[in-house]
Amino acid sequence: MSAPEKMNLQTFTQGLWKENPVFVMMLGLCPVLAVTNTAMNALAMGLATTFVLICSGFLVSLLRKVIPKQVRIASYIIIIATFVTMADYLIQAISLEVYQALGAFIQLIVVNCIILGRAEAYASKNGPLKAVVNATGMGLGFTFALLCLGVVREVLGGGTLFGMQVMPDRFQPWSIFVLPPGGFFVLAFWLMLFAAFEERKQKKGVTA
Amino acid sequence: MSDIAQDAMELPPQPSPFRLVGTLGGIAVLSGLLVVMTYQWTKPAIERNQREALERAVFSVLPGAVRSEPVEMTGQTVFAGFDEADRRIGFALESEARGYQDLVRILYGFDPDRQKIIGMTVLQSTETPGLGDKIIRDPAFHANFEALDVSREVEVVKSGAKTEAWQIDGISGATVSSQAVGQAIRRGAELRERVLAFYRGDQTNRTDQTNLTERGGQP
Amino acid sequence: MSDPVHLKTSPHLRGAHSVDKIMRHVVYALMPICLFSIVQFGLSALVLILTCTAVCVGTEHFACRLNGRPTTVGDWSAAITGVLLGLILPPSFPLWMAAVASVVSIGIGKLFFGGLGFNVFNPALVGRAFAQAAFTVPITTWTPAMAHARFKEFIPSTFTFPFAAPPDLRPWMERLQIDGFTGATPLALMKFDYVDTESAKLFVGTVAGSAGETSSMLILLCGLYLAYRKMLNWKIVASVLASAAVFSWIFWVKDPSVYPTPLFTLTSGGLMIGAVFMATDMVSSPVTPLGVVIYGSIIGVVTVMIRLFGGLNEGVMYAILLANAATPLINNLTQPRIYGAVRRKKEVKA
Amino acid sequence: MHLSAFNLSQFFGGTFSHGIHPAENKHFTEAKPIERLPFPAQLVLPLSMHAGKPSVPLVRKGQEVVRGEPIARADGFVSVPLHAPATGVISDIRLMPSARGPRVMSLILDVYPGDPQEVLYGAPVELDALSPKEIVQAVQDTGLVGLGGAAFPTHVKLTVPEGCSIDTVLINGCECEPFLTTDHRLMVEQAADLVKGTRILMRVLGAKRAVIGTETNKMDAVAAIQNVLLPNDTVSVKAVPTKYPQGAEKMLAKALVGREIPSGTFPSAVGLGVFNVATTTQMGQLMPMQRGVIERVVTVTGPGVKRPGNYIVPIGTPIRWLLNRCGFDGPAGHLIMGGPMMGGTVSSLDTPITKGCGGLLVLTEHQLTSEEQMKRYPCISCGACVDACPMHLNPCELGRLAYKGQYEPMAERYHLNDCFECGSCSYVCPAAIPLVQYFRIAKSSNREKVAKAS
Amino acid sequence: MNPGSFSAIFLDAFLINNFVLALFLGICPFLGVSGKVKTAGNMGMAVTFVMLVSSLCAFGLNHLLVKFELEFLRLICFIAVIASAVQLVEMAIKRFSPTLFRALGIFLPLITTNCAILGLALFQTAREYSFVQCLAFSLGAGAGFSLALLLMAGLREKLELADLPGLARGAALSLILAGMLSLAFMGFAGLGG
Repeated sequence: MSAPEKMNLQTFTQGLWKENPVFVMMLGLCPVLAVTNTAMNALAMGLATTFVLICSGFLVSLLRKVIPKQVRIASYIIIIATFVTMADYLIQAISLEVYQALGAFIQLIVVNCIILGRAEAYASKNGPLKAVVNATGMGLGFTFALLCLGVVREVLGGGTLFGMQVMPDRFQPWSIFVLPPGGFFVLAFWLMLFAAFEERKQKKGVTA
Repeated sequence: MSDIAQDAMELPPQPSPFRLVGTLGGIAVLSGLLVVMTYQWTKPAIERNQREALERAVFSVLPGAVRSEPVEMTGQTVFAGFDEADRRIGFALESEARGYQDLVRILYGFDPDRQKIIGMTVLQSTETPGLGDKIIRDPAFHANFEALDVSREVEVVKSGAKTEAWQIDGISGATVSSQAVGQAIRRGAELRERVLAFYRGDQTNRTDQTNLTERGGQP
Repeated sequence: MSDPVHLKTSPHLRGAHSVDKIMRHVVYALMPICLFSIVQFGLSALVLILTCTAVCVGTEHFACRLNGRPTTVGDWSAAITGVLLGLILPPSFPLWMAAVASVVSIGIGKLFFGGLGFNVFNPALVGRAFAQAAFTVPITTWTPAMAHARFKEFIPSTFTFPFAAPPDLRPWMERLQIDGFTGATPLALMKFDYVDTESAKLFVGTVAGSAGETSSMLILLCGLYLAYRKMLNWKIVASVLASAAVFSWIFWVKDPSVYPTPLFTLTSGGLMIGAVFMATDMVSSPVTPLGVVIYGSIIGVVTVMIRLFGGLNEGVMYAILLANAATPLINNLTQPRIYGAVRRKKEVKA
Repeated sequence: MHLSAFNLSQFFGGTFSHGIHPAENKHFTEAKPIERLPFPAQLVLPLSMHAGKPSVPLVRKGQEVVRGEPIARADGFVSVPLHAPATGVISDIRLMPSARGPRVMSLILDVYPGDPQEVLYGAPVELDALSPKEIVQAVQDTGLVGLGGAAFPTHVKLTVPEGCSIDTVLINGCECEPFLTTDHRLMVEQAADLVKGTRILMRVLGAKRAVIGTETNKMDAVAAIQNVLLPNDTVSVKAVPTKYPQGAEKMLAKALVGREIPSGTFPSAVGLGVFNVATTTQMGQLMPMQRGVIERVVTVTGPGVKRPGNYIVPIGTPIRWLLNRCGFDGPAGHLIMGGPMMGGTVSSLDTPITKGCGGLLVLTEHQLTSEEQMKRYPCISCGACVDACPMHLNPCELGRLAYKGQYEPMAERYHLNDCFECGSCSYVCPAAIPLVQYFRIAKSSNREKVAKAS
Repeated sequence: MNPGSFSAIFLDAFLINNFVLALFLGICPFLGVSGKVKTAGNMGMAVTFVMLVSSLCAFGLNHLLVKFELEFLRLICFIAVIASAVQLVEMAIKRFSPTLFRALGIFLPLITTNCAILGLALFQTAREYSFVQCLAFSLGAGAGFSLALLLMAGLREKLELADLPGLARGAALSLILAGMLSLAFMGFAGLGG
């Protein structure tokens, strides 16, 4: 990840799987738990975060030589807050319903450690193009994680997916999955699955 | 002590304070610019969305309404709804009460002529899915609000026990949520009084009403 | 004469109790309550209790096998969890949901934390709390006690197809000529309609409610047996009941028309079975002498608080879970003063 | 917060709080008078059968010794001399197995068969004429150590630390360990010597009164002692409710005079001197004659022996010989030196009876603990150990920490070092967790760490 | 109870809609700093204190923004206010109580990016709370956060001595525990209603 590295496919895929911000790095868990009670909310939240990631990554990378080291964190926060505010207005303009469902969590993207972390660790050391590609990967990885939770929670908790009925009529929804405890349980379940998967892969790698 | 040492280590390439402030200021200006631009650009769409959402809600509690306009009561805005013939159907009033989990905010249609509630919709609630959230769309529960007498205190009774016009049939198993709706309606009594007073004043003074209609054409 | 073969360190004597013996006796003590619940709610209660027990024991057994460890079913603790879970579910609860609750009890409530001895929450209550959050409607659907056909037919919802919603019980109840019964446990009647139920009825237990929670007299007797055998910490039971009684008495004195009598508080709902069999779960309760009193008081007070001022009409389950969560803190804060502890005051004087 | 401020336990039951009630099993021997056994052919005399420095031999290999003759001298203050328990010849000085395992340097004494075995050493002395300091020296010369089991040199206990003054002497006749009846029989049969010894102790320590404490299951001992007391005597006898571990000096102090010995200090810190009944009786017998400790009373008991009883045997008698005399010929059972709660198993039947050994207990295989009871379970936090621990520790938490090898927090936060390993917690534990063993390991591990650090 | 009253708002933020267990705010420190009861207690204190300060600052700031019709700058300003409030608090503590600083010091910078603090400011603005209501809200949220953190730390400390299966290590264990606490807190629903 050091500066002189060339851009390659890894720049993009890194955030999707190997350094997935949620499952591997355990960052930005507040929205992961709070707005994943439906797949729609999860998607919207993921996209909004991706938007902020890309834009702030781009701008930070552009300004990386201008900003003195002493004030970099403050500058980054201002930049991020700017784009979050923009995302906030954009979502409001696109769909009020989604906006109301996500509530204050859109504005809380500001304090999502993923974004500041990316700005500090990647965008401030790489060119704009690389920063954007990497941010896109990270954002999609985040969105993927959100969807993982959102889909499970919505299907089991309400029998629907993106608002459409997917379970048989007589299906008994398990409402715990749309309630707060369900969020914790589903995330724990995904983490365990992820850990088990990684462990198996490592074992295979050792034996092979 | 160690702080000083740390500071000393970070110090060497010290840029001038002007540059620091300058950069921050520049970024702030840039950010302000971006935000203001977005704000201006999205403003009409947001306002349209909000108006549409509000109208949808108002129309849903005032059956037959096609147009609404805000009426300023002291401290609170209510919405008057009009049908195709531009006759006033009633007023949409907002109220809230504590539910099972959080506040339950409702909007209900009030017909001052008959002193009845003619429709109700839940604006915001986080009631238990499958149980308390029946107040949002359970048709049997909503049937209570097609003609609910509010000339006297509204009462929530057990499911199926409604005998009087001022009673609300509760949802079995979701007593608290049903009670919250009833409570919200009871709370609105004072506002309804004011609407009534306004309405009576209105009846006697026709011109005032036309005035109001014209004013409320396009907010 | 050969040399001694055992090289052991002291002590060489052991007391009479062992873990499995304690657990077995708790199961014995639960048997009369099971019997009464079957008498009261009929076949459905029987299959409910059997299902929960079988699934709990089975889950424990297979999970141990999967991990390649010897099975721990022999310590009887899974059986207790199963029987208790069956007793605190409504008799009409669909069996598939009961099975889910049982798997959650043992799986998440116990084995996840390392099995017996490490479960920080009472497993049966974890299962029930999960069910309460997942299947809100079925778990608050109550059927009348002593329905006349209870030994001839099952409650229609008992054999609901797995993962399907249970059928509406109203037609069935109408056929049995019981009207408007849903939600009418004595607690619900009290909370929402301010209708009191005769204490005698509550004491004997011929009222609606969870399968095994209705008869406070029977539960108390079974608890007395366990306390007599020293297999149950009576201080916990006493402090739960005393704090609940005192706390509800305060409000009852203030306004007897709205708040229930202390006796009603003690005998209604799940307080008795909670205090005697759930709060006293050794693993998830404190060990220090002062700690158990604090723990019991938390349960009593929170239960009454939820019953009187909360959105629910019953709060024992949540109260016990919360107290379980606080147990490590309570233990930390109430370490016994050791014999001969050097007091700071003395040092200052000296 | 805590009720101990006004000591409720003094009102109810009149003893310390917590503790356990194991089956007493004293019926095997409690009614059997003390019986003298003949001499074995060979005695084994370890040079370190007391706490402190081993004594230094005064004899050579092949040297003849007479019963009662000093054969080893004390090496320093915390050490005691050793006296020949029988007339015979020192056949060897070599390493011999000890009860605890490690081999220790021992004198081997071949007893002359047919010798009258009279004690010729020692001369009557007027104790009242001696100063306390001289008495302390005299006590050391007798080789007297704590005969209750600790084997701590008695004269060291008689030297009161600077700044303390002792007002009360407690004589420990509780014998709370199941099975053992040595002290019980001594109190019944040798009450006069006991009281005599008590008065010597009071004089040395300058104490104004003495209390002989025993338990309510030994009321005949109370009667016997009261018989030899004067009216309005400064020595009194008191029976407290039977409970284990009443005989621990800290518990006894609480039970008899309601004083709590602060953590990390000795009874002298609260003006007490605590001595065992057997020690005191021996003192009463030996001091006026200036003789040394050469024999002691041992309870040989348990379902594994045919003729259980209380026997006077010379120090150094091999266990094998003693057990043979008492009719133990079955398969190797479970042999415990001392009581079942705190005594240790014996590594070899060739080890001898030492000064601190008050009992030999033979349990049969099935008597031990049945298979079902031995099954280990994880700790279920039942709190039985917390209710049992006489020191009011939290063995439950200690056990959990020990299980994970976190020994340091055990000492820092949970007072591990106040545990005196009475075994009450292990006794009551339904999960059969070897708590005391854990604690011993933890303590020694901590000690090693401290030693390494310094 | 009147939903706008001091006690109702306090109870709501404290138990019913607990910031951590129901609203998922401040999950990162909740999972990160709940290993030991002692640190959890200190962290709880620090968060409560910063919440109180920044909530009141945000209240005042919001008034100014509304007055000058600059609402679109709200987010940026809140962030700045919280960051400087944390800085000020840090300096003040360092100056006046070095012991307290040693206990809280390392947590204070962490708090700046704690969404519970910003969430508090945003929620109180959205709900249009008055000064007193803000006070109740921040105290309740802080107390709720501390309670959840302490319970969690106690449980985790206890489970450190357990034989956990391989699956239940690390974050998954904390999340399951949090889920259980969240389940238990559901019992408080509707309290005071």
